[in-house]
Amino acid sequence: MHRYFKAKITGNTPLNEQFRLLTLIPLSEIEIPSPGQFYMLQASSALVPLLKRPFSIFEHQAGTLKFLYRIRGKGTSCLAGLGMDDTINVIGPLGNSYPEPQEDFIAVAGGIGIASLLPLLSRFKKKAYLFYGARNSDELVMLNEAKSLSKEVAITTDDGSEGQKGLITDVLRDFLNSSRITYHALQIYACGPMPMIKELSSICMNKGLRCYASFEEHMACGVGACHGCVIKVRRQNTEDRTQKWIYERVCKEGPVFDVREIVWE
Amino acid sequence: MHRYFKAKITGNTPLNEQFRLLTLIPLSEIEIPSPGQFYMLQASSALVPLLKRPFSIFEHQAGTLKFLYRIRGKGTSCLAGLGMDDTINVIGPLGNSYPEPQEDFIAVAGGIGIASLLPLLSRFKKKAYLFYGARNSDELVMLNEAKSLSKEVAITTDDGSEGQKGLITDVLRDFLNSSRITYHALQIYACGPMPMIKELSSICMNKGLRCYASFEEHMACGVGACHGCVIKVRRQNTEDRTQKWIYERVCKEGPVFDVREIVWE
Amino acid sequence: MGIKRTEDKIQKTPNLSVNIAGLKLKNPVMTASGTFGYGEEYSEFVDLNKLGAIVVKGLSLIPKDGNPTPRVVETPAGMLNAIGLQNVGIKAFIKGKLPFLRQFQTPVIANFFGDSIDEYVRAAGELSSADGIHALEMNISCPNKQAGWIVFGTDPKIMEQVIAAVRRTTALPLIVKLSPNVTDIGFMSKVAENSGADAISLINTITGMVVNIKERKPVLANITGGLSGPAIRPVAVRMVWEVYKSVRIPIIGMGGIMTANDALEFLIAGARAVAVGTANFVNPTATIEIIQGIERFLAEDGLSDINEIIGSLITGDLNHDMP
Amino acid sequence: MGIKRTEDKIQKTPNLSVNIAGLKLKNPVMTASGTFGYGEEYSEFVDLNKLGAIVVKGLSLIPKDGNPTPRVVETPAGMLNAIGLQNVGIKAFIKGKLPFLRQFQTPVIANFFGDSIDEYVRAAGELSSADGIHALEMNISCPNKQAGWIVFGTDPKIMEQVIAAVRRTTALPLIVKLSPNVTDIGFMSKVAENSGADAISLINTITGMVVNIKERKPVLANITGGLSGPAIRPVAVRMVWEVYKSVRIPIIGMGGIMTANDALEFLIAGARAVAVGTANFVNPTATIEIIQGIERFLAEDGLSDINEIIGSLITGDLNHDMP
Ligand SMILES: Cc1cc2nc3c(=O)[nH]c(=O)nc-3n(C[C@H](O)[C@H](O)[C@H](O)COP(=O)(O)OP(=O)(O)OC[C@H]3O[C@@H](n4cnc5c(N)ncnc54)[C@H](O)[C@@H]3O)c2cc1C
Ligand SMILES: Cc1cc2nc3c(=O)[nH]c(=O)nc-3n(C[C@H](O)[C@H](O)[C@H](O)COP(=O)(O)OP(=O)(O)OC[C@H]3O[C@@H](n4cnc5c(N)ncnc54)[C@H](O)[C@@H]3O)c2cc1C
Ligand SMILES: Cc1cc2nc3c(=O)[nH]c(=O)nc-3n(C[C@H](O)[C@H](O)[C@H](O)COP(=O)(O)O)c2cc1C
Ligand SMILES: Cc1cc2nc3c(=O)[nH]c(=O)nc-3n(C[C@H](O)[C@H](O)[C@H](O)COP(=O)(O)O)c2cc1C
Ligand code: FES
Ligand code: FES
Repeated sequence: MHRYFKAKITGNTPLNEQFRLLTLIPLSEIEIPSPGQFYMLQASSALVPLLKRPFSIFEHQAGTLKFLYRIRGKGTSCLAGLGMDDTINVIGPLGNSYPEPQEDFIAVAGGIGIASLLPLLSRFKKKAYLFYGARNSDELVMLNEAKSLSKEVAITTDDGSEGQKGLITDVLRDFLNSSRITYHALQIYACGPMPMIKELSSICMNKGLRCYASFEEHMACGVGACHGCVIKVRRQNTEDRTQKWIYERVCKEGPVFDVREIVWE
Repeated sequence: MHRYFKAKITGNTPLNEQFRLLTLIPLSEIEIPSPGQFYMLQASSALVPLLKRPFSIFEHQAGTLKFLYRIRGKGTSCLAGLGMDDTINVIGPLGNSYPEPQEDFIAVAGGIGIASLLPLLSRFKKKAYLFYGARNSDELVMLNEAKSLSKEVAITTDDGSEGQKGLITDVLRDFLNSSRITYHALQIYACGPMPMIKELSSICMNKGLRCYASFEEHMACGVGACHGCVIKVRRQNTEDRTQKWIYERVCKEGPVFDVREIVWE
Repeated sequence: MGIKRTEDKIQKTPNLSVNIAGLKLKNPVMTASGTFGYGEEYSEFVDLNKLGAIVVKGLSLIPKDGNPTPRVVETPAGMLNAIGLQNVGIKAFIKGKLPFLRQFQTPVIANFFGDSIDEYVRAAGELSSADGIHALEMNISCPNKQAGWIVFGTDPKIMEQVIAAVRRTTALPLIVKLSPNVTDIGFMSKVAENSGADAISLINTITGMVVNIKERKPVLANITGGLSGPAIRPVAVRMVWEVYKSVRIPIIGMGGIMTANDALEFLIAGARAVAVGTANFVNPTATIEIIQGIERFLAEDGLSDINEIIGSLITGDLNHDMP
Repeated sequence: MGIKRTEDKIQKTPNLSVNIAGLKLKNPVMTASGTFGYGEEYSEFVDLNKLGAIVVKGLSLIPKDGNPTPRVVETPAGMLNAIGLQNVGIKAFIKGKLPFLRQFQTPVIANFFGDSIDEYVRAAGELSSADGIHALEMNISCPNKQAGWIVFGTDPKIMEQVIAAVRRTTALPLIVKLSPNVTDIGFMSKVAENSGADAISLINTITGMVVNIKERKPVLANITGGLSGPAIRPVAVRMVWEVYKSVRIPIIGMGGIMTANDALEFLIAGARAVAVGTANFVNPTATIEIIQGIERFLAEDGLSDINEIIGSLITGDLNHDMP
């Protein structure tokens, strides 16, 4: 049972122009991942791109690992070029995971952020109020799966091509302001672009809600060794009990943090 | 009609463990190559390997270019990894070519050197006494083609697994020493490892024969710009008519040189 | 320097021309010395009239044979070369190569070197009197035979002497090409400026070595060679930025430029022009694609003039934190 | 040193152990500081008992927060880092990290730094009195706050002072880790040797920069960072060879080692041991594969002892030809 293993690609399916679903079959016994954890995937056997890239576990089932990814730069382009039966090296599962939700919960996904949240929806079926925002209807990937796993789903797109036009955080705010549900017991789980998380953080501050978000940083090692991937986190000083910030590693202490701990710049 | 063009791979067939036959369809109109010329082939679209690699034209026919290559290091391994419908950039045809043989001629191929000589055999059918040496029978690639295009064929292998056991230059020497043919009018065309060419050179010196050999050097540009690929060549000084050596470019003034001109170290 | 963005969609193509020490280039993309021969070698692949400038292979007073082979070897995302500055010599260049280049509207920059101050001065003199040479680029990454074979460009005093001497010899724009194999490139560029350079070009190659482990021998016959190509680009961009902070004269940046985006890194960091070297070997039409790519970038960003992005790097205050 | 080849097929496995300043390593492969955390992070991937030595992340007297992010960015066949030497501080290291490392039979080398001579000396003192540290590696690629933030390792005088001061403080083997950002690495290694270093390690990273062209900003928050990985290997091998010609103390070579063949280049060029850095990120079991690969190479070459290949590079006479 190793966290460094070879895996065979058995699927690398385009979902739209930029999103792909990668299916891997590990060639040795692996650890079982929890929702929120991630893997470092090798994108090429050449020296360019050199470093592995981090991707959240999207699905683990019957000995296969699935990842949902968006083509952004060199690494993901290379990954997209890999074909059936190619073999890549993988490290994982890495990092912490989303804490277990108490009863129902709110999930907020921005774009590819759905990749990280879907395993949570899947483990706690029909418990989530899902808020899912994307650029356009085409980029609302895995919508049917998400709907079938959630209690309720609210959708926004930047261009209004599906759901409401606008920001998903605005819809969430309205939802919380509506007296339809008592939300105080609901924890929020989020993954998406930084501005979305930041906005969420201020909403939660306002409403006194607890929110766990998955963060991203450039990573080199993924295992806590290089200190490349840090984030400013408020911590109690154990000696004099004062508050101070320290840099914690997204790959090790994260990627999931309680947003109240994050020091926003 | 350009010497820099894209080409689609339509075949990359293993002939044995290390030898492959690459078939390209140029995606634009190209110049027609002559026997002895070469092309710079891109091995990867990544930055590693960076430089193109030189390969002799093996066959040009009906709009396709064929190359016979041996897997040696990074570049050729990468090339071997390319598949159907991959597209690569190509520069060529480059360099000079074998001068036209007068009537019958002798061709001496060492291993993969057959790649460079076969187009000559093919253009001047049944005119060649071919001397073809290789490590073993497995590496005597394209033997049937070579036989059908030559007047006579002598074979050696290092391990005796086909033809005579030993060096092809020894067999050539015996052939020349035998009074069976008047060889003085025969020109020799050669491509193979350096020690073979050097030995040939001394045989030709002895017998007063003219020998044109194709040379190899590490190349960066292939077009005469970098001066990376030079070889020491004897040249007449045009001013004072003395002999001196100069470095000439294998990619531009070569790859084919009259071996009498070469300054051996 | 702020970034101006023109409000409306740009109708006309952006201005790409830049001025290097009085020399007007139609665009900021030139060839790097030693990688483009004497222009002729690539003229079937590239319309030489489209280039910002052509920098020819390094020239010396007396023709040079160069080093034994192997002279080149590939390294990860780069290559080492130890050509040994083989060249036909200035006389033969002027007689045999320059007439071809005079056919084009593109400025010709003659890169040259010597192994003594005297040789530099005489080389600069001969080149300056030739018709069709628009600027000189002095390669100072060569050992000085009069000073224990110390490389000119690594010793500030020797460097000052040789630049000042050449400066007195020529009225042509004088570009000094710096060696990256120094502790403080900003300081060296200042020395060059103070000694009379009209412009700085950098970086030349970084010295490196590859070992053939089976034979226990260096792969290159010359033992060491100069590293070029994408591998060195981050070092080159950093050095251009350091020089930009140190001098007022224009900078020509190079080192691992393969694409327009790479070239733009140098321009933003402070280079007024760039040179394309190793990339020519990989893609003979690289220079043209880079020019087109820069133009496209400007248009897409709504910029009307390349000069708006030169030195436009936004940095906060420098801190002295540990690297 | 000639290459001895044992005639008959080798029965027993070749000796891999080397001696660095009195420290016996079971094999010449160690980890490079800052790329292997405090050992623990990779202990599930690598049997730490199999390593030649463990070099831990750079330590300072006072814990350091490090730089803002982004701290890392990939470059062609390499990466830049500007971690800013974030570390828990020597006290916390000794209390919290060292006990774990003491479980293993592998020597622990503590890499440390300071921003003043005083801080270096006190750091060396604290580390020397701890149980389970077998050697010190001094990182001198840090700016000196008492001397205008000049990097210790780029100024021979300051370098001499800080090494000599640390030398007086510790009885442990003292490895000085050189900065490659200098004009003459051979000279700098000589200064380190004369100042009391027991061994030299090199190279540290080469300063570089990547620009985000859309935002006109450096990608790294720290503007510049240190280039590591295969891209720099030719430079590192060359520098190891230059140092090998300059000093008599042992050399630990590093810079872009990914495979056993890469490591062998360094050993042949004169390194008595090697360190593996960036490769750990790419392949967490790289160190072990390199050890196995070196052993296989020796066996296949019929060599019985790693020491036979150290410094075995065959070079003809050096000439002073132009590069
Ligand atoms: C814990 C974690 C989980 C992630 N999960 C997913 C996922 O499930 N699906 C998905 O599509 N993406 C995910 N990402 C983002 C993904 O890692 C980046 O998109 C990818 O690394 C970009 O690589 P590239 O070479 O294509 O882009 P590059 O050309 O390298 O850069 C494009 C942009 O990607 C970002 N980036 C570059 N390198 C890294 C790196 N090493 N780590 C993080 N970001 C980087 C930078 O913002 C950069 O500007 C995750 C990131 C983290 C940290
Ligand atoms: C004019 C010419 C025609 C050739 N024709 C053929 C052919 O038809 N079929 C064939 O199999 N091979 C041919 N070669 C040899 C072929 O180019 C090399 O085998 C190939 O470049 C090796 O690349 P690599 O990356 O696999 O090897 P590397 O890992 O780079 O090195 C392996 C060995 O290949 C040689 N080599 C490396 N780079 C070059 C280079 N740029 N130029 C020349 N040699 C190099 C060196 O001796 C090196 O030790 C020809 C070479 C030349 C110069
Ligand atoms: C094969 C080769 C030959 C070179 N010859 C010269 C030269 O004669 N004079 C010179 O100043 N620089 C010379 N250089 C250095 C280049 O001009 C350039 O500074 C360097 O290669 C970095 O740019 P690049 O990475 O784009 O190649 C040469 C470089 C190469 C690769
Ligand atoms: C992320 C990172 C952190 C590093 N931290 C240190 C350090 O704390 N102290 C030090 O002396 N060198 C440090 N280095 C330099 C390495 O130890 C090594 O010298 C360099 O990376 C070259 O080796 P490589 O190419 O194998 O990585 C660091 C390198 C990297 C990539
Ligand atoms: S990526 Fe290296 S510590 Fe997180
Ligand atoms: S390979 Fe560049 S001149 Fe021949």
